[in-house]
Amino acid sequence: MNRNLIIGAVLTLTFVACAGLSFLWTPYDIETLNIPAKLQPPGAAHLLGTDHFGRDILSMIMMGARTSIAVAVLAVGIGMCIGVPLGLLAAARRGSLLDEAIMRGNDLIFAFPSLVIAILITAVFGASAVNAIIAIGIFNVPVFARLTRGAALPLWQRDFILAARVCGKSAARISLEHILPNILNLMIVQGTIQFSLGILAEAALSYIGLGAQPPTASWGRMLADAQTLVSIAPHTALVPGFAILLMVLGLNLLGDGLRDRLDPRLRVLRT
Amino acid sequence: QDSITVAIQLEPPNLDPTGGAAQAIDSVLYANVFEGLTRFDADGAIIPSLAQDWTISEDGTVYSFNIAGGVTFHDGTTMDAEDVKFSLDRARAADSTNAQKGLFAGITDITVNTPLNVQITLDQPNGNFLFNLAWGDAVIVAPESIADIASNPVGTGPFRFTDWVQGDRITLTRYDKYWGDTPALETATFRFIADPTAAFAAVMAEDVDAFVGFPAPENLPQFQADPRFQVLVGNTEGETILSINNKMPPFNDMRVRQAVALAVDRQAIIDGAMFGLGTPIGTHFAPHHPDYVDLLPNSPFDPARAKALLAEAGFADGFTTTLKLPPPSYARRGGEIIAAQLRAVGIETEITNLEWAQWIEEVFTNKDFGLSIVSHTEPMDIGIYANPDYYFQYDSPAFQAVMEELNATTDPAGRSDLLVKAQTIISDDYVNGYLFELAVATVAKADLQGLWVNQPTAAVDLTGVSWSE
Amino acid sequence: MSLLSVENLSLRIGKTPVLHDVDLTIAPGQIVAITGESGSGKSMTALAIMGLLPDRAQPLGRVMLDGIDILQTPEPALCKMRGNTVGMVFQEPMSALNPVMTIGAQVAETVLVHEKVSRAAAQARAAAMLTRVGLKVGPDRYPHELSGGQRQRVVIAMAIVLRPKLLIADEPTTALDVTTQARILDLLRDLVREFDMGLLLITHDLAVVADVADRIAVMQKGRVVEAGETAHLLAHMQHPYTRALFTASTHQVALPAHRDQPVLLKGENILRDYPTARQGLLGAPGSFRALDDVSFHINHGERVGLVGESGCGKSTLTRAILGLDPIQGGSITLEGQPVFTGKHPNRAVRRKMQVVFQDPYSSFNPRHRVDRLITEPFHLLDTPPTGKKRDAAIAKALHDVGLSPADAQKYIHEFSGGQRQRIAIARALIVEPELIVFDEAVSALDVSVRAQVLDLIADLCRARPLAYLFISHDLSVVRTITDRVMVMQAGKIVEQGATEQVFTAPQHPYTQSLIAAAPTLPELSHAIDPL
Amino acid sequence: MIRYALGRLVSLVISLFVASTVIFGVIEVIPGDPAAFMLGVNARPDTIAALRAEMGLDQPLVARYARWVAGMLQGDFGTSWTYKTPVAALISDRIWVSLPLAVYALILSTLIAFPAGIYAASRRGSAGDVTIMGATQLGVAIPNFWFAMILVLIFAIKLRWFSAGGFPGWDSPLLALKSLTLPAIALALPQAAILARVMRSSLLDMLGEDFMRTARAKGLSRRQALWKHAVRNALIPVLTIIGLQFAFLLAGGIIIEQVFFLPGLGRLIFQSISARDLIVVESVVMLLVFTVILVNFAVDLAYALVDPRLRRRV
Ligand SMILES: Nc1ncnc2c1ncn2[C@@H]1O[C@H](COP(=O)(O)OP(=O)(O)OP(=O)(O)O)[C@@H](O)[C@H]1O
Ligand SMILES: Nc1ncnc2c1ncn2[C@@H]1O[C@H](COP(=O)(O)OP(=O)(O)OP(=O)(O)O)[C@@H](O)[C@H]1O
Ligand SMILES: [Mg+2]
Ligand SMILES: [Mg+2]
Repeated sequence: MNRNLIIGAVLTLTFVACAGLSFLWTPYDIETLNIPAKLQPPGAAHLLGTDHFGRDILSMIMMGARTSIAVAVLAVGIGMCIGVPLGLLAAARRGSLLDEAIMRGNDLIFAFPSLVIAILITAVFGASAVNAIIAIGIFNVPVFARLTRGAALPLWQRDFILAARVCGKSAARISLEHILPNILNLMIVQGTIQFSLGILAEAALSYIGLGAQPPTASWGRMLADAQTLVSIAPHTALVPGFAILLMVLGLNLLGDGLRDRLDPRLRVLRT
Repeated sequence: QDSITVAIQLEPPNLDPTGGAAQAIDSVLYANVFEGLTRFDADGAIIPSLAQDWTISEDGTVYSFNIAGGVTFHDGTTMDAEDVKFSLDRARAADSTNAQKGLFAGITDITVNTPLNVQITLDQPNGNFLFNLAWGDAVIVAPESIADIASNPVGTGPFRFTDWVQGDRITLTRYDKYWGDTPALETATFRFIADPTAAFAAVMAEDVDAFVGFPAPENLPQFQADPRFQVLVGNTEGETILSINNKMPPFNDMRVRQAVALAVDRQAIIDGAMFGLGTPIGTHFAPHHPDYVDLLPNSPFDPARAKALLAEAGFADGFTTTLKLPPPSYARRGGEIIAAQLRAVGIETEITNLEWAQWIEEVFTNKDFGLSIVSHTEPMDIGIYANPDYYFQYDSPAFQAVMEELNATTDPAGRSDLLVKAQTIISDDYVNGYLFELAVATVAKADLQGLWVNQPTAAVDLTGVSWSE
Repeated sequence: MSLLSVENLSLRIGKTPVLHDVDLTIAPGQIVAITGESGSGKSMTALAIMGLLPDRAQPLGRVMLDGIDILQTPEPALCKMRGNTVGMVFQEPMSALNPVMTIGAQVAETVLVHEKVSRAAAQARAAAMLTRVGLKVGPDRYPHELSGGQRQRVVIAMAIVLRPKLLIADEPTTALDVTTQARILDLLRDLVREFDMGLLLITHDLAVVADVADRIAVMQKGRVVEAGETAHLLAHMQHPYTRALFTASTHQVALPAHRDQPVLLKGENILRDYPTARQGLLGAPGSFRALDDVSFHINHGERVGLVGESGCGKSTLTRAILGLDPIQGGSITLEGQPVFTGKHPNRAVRRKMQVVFQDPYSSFNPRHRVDRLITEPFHLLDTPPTGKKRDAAIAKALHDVGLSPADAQKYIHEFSGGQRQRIAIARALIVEPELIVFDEAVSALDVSVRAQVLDLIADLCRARPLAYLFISHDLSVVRTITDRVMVMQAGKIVEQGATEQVFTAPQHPYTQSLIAAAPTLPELSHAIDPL
Repeated sequence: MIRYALGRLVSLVISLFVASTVIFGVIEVIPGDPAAFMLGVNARPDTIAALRAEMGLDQPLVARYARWVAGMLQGDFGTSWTYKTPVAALISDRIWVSLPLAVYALILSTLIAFPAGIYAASRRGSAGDVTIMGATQLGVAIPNFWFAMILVLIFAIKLRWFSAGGFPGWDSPLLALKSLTLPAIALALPQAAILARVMRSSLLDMLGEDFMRTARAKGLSRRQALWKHAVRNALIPVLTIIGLQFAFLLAGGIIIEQVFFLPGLGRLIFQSISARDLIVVESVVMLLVFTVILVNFAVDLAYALVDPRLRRRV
């Protein structure tokens, strides 16, 4: 069995479980503040200590996991839902003007520094989790479009696609029936990686105040709130930092593990 | 040692104090590079500056200023009454872009009598006129250098502008031909560090000698405990209020506004958002002002009463409103705390964090808000409550009458009475939630002396600053 | 004394045994061929001799090369030996060269690794050797600027520039077409003679073996089952596997006789242009004419072959016939109806044609079950059968190609190459087409499997009137499976006629060279008589 | 080669044009009146109108776009509304922070990543490989702004080896470099981790190629074959990543510039957005996009240098 896969799955599932659990229960209510109890170091009452408003950091982390996961999942979802069909279309019409337009459009998005666009988007529509999702999602579109096109092109040269064409199937139908299932693994692996990047991006946006707004908990904002407290209450910065690190690490390991398992090329080597 | 590096939070967008609202312009230039006829001293009193003395006519409408002799601008030209006339005329002109044009609204005529005497006529008596002239927006500039004032300011102050590395610092150098007392410092560098972490690090690493308006109160205890530093905590003119849209239902019901006021625990906000820095206020007036009345008992922290009042007003189940917050941390952190406190009495708030530009558009101009938190930093600005179009939309004829009377009164005792009356009216009407008077913290090297403790206006006056030894 | 002697070589990779007690000797100037089915261990034997076995390989036995035991020699010493004492040529000329280095530099590198000479001297020797192997282009070319045959010459030059005592060539001509293959084999033979090298030639093509080898070793499942002098071994085959191999290689099928019938498919003056890179910045894209005025016909029930070198346009013609790509001129009609109506392929016509491709591995979507795979052509029918009828159709198609109905629920990876090709044929048959196009349909199969598939095709012809176009570069296959043959060169059909007639008396010079280049097995009829 | 370059150039120009429209369109709809912001809460409407006229905001959108593009074509980016200085001068000041920082970080990350990636690939499966890959996993996962915070805490506040932030200017290059060191490290390490992984995997891909076997058959040792044949071929995907990273470093410095308080382009964008100095925002974003497109162009040309197969393509 694959070590990466296990560690990655365990880390990821832990955070997902935390996020799930937070719907039912958190150690403390993070919506009520307890200012006299602020900045307590980790201890028996508060496993991971309290923040500058006296909120329980463990509870904040659990709620923050929810935000991070939701933002990242939706952003990757947007990227996939738009990017994959675009990529399939470009591959089906390879060499055509449409293909060229799609690919140049992708290049154009890639040419915009992502953070700058995120800042502009939030400047136009205001800072909120939804806009963070859109901003991150936009940058996932070309990733998936390119990947899809890149993976679909060689498939279009394969004989079984020719066979399907001989059977009179339309390009759209072939894309759905033959191309899509065969690139799904790749999408899953890339999805995991984009997911981890989404978590990082959400944290970065929230850190500069452009992500989820209070009272929604967010790891990035916890870090932003903690930045002046590092020297007096280091746990306030260390805990959310490690949460991000571990979640992203988990997802990356999971992605690597999945790639090893799902990528047929590697599987052939193994057996 | 005769040089100093002072950090402040914000960089001036340009260096024209007469052409924009940014306080950072004054922070760097006020009293250091530019001077007006009058000025604020460290305690907020109005003292003579370029005008050495003045007389006021019986009816209070004609001011005659005697200007100091031998004053030159940094470009070597002399400063005389013509320059005063030019400066004030320019500020009140129709196409002027002076952000505080209102200060000069009452002026009907400016006459140069002699090169060292200028006479200003007002349409009606104005008890605040000398105070108005002390503002940074009323400093004296020269027609010769006005064209590039934004990037190369030329004034009459003890320091002249030498260099601006945009994004990082501005350097000032002592002006040798200064007409007044020579300052102790030869050069002064202003650095701009808005980020609290960077501010902390810069002071700790002794990259700067002083930080005026240190952005992170939570770090002050560390500096206090460190013998290398001194921490000065002073007061400002910033009344921090939970502003309420008085015209928007349900806030047009005074019981609801009162409930909001009672639901808020000021001390929790001061502790939680400002780490203890700040003085609670019960009305829109600076506590250090001699005419301040303590109206805190008017709005004690009493969530039970707040709930009762809400129920009385027909909101037993509470309601939802918006809370729009500008960038400063008093607003952002305070907003989270207030949201939690209001939630406790049943008022749900949707927090929106805005940039200043958006805040000005949405909240200030379009009045599209329920609640907001902002610090009103202009000195003596209770007059804003007399303007029914002001963003919180308080329209009280009684208050407006008081203000009108105040403007016409020059007798100190009479003014004092009227100010007390004004404070009481807005407190009784629960126009806004009055939170605290913003404090300013200055962290400096232990052997630095002469820095202002208080901030009667946004200024880092370096004229009296020196190193001990 | 022999140059190379492999004694009792056994090999496991991980836990899988790959070689068992392989014995082999080569003397200087001798050409020894190893032959056998795919996966029988030919390449592993070669790699063992080079000391380049995969990481997890555990060899046992002795491999004595020029007096040293490879298996006991430390890596640095092996590095000194490789390229110097022993050189190797690999199958794939397309990928065996580093794409970012000039060919001269790559050949010179062999010299530089082993001898302390100046770069210029090495380059000079490389250039000389490139000339010697018959390369007419300069040494400053990059691999992508050469044809397959040219690249293979570069690889050979690289292997022999230091005049090694032994040259190992693993399938050196499999990827090349017949005329090129003949030239490369000639070159190898000349080099062996000239340098007095030993040559270990690995190939699955028995005709090649019979043509060039002095000795033959036949491998099966990691064992050498029979070895001996070529002439002797061909004359007196002992091992049943060797016999089976040779029988299959010369397999002849019995086609039912063809009677004259009306025209089924007719192509007239077909032009097909591929767009090529733009000329100049904004210039019009160029074009490459892959089919140049091609006219042909296929009658009902007629079996037609199409032969020609790689790149001559065979697949392009297939695609045009099947209506996969539009043509730029001429017409293709099936029973009088055009394959293309306007810009779209004509479904009514498509229904009557099916295709079987070369590569049994890539012809199927690995994610679908066999039933779904072979019923894909139902898409062409207006009312495709469903339920029981569909099951019956699947069962019949599978039965027709010699598989069982139970196979319908399996995935494609559960089948061998030969079985896959049967499934491909089943897929083609399920809509009962008038015409099937076989594009190199047996080229990727082992000889024995190939024989079975050819038999299957002959059986199908007996069962129903079936017309097909059989495309192959293997002349011996085309000769036995078709009634009429067309020869294609550079996009033109240069000769066509009854198969036997074209093969025995080719008219066109190109056809003549093609037939001359094809290696043939000697008459073995006496040897393959049952014992 | 020249034809190839020209072909890419045309698409570059088209991209730039489209980008400029997109940028202008997005930035013009940002809410918040610049004039009202500049004049603050006590301003009167007529003052605001006067300022709007002064800034040219009263003109129609298309006219302003045309003027902006025409100005840029002549190298004139306009005058900043708040700073009241030419935007070009503003940018050129800032670029001398951002560009050196990006280059510094890129050099650092390449210097770390190449040896690490090559070492790991050549010792695949060894303890060294496992360690390096573990470290890169961490490096990829670490948020760089958090890493920056920790660097400041340790090296500026606790150890006082470096200044905590700010930029002294290039008058003293040594001091300038020193003040860019922590930010460059914070930027470079996560990038190095990515680069090392790409380097390793693309090398491993190369190791499986037929020509590597050919090289070994010539008598090259494993290491020689790796260096002489695999590295250069593996460079193609690595170059792509480097190109992407440079763009990221140039603009992605935003957060790092924030943490270290560097007066770079990123902070300029931030400041001018909050000050609604739209003309500066537009020009800086355009410049960044231009740089990215230019870098991609350079990368494409670099491909052709590395890979002769691309040289003849149009
Ligand atoms: N790297 C490897 N790891 C494990 N098994 C391998 C490896 N390479 C080859 N084999 C196995 O070793 C056996 C012999 O393979 P080899 O490549 O020598 O066959 P071959 O006779 O050359 O076949 P072909 O004609 O297809 O090239 C096969 O069963 C193959 O599956
Ligand atoms: N998509 C394409 N674009 C441009 N040229 C092409 C394209 N496909 C094929 N060609 C060219 O057309 C010619 C004929 O190709 P085709 O694939 O029909 O050859 P073939 O006879 O089937 O060869 P092989 O035996 O190698 O399969 C070749 O020179 C090839 O390079
Ligand atoms: Mg082999
Ligand atoms: Mg072909």
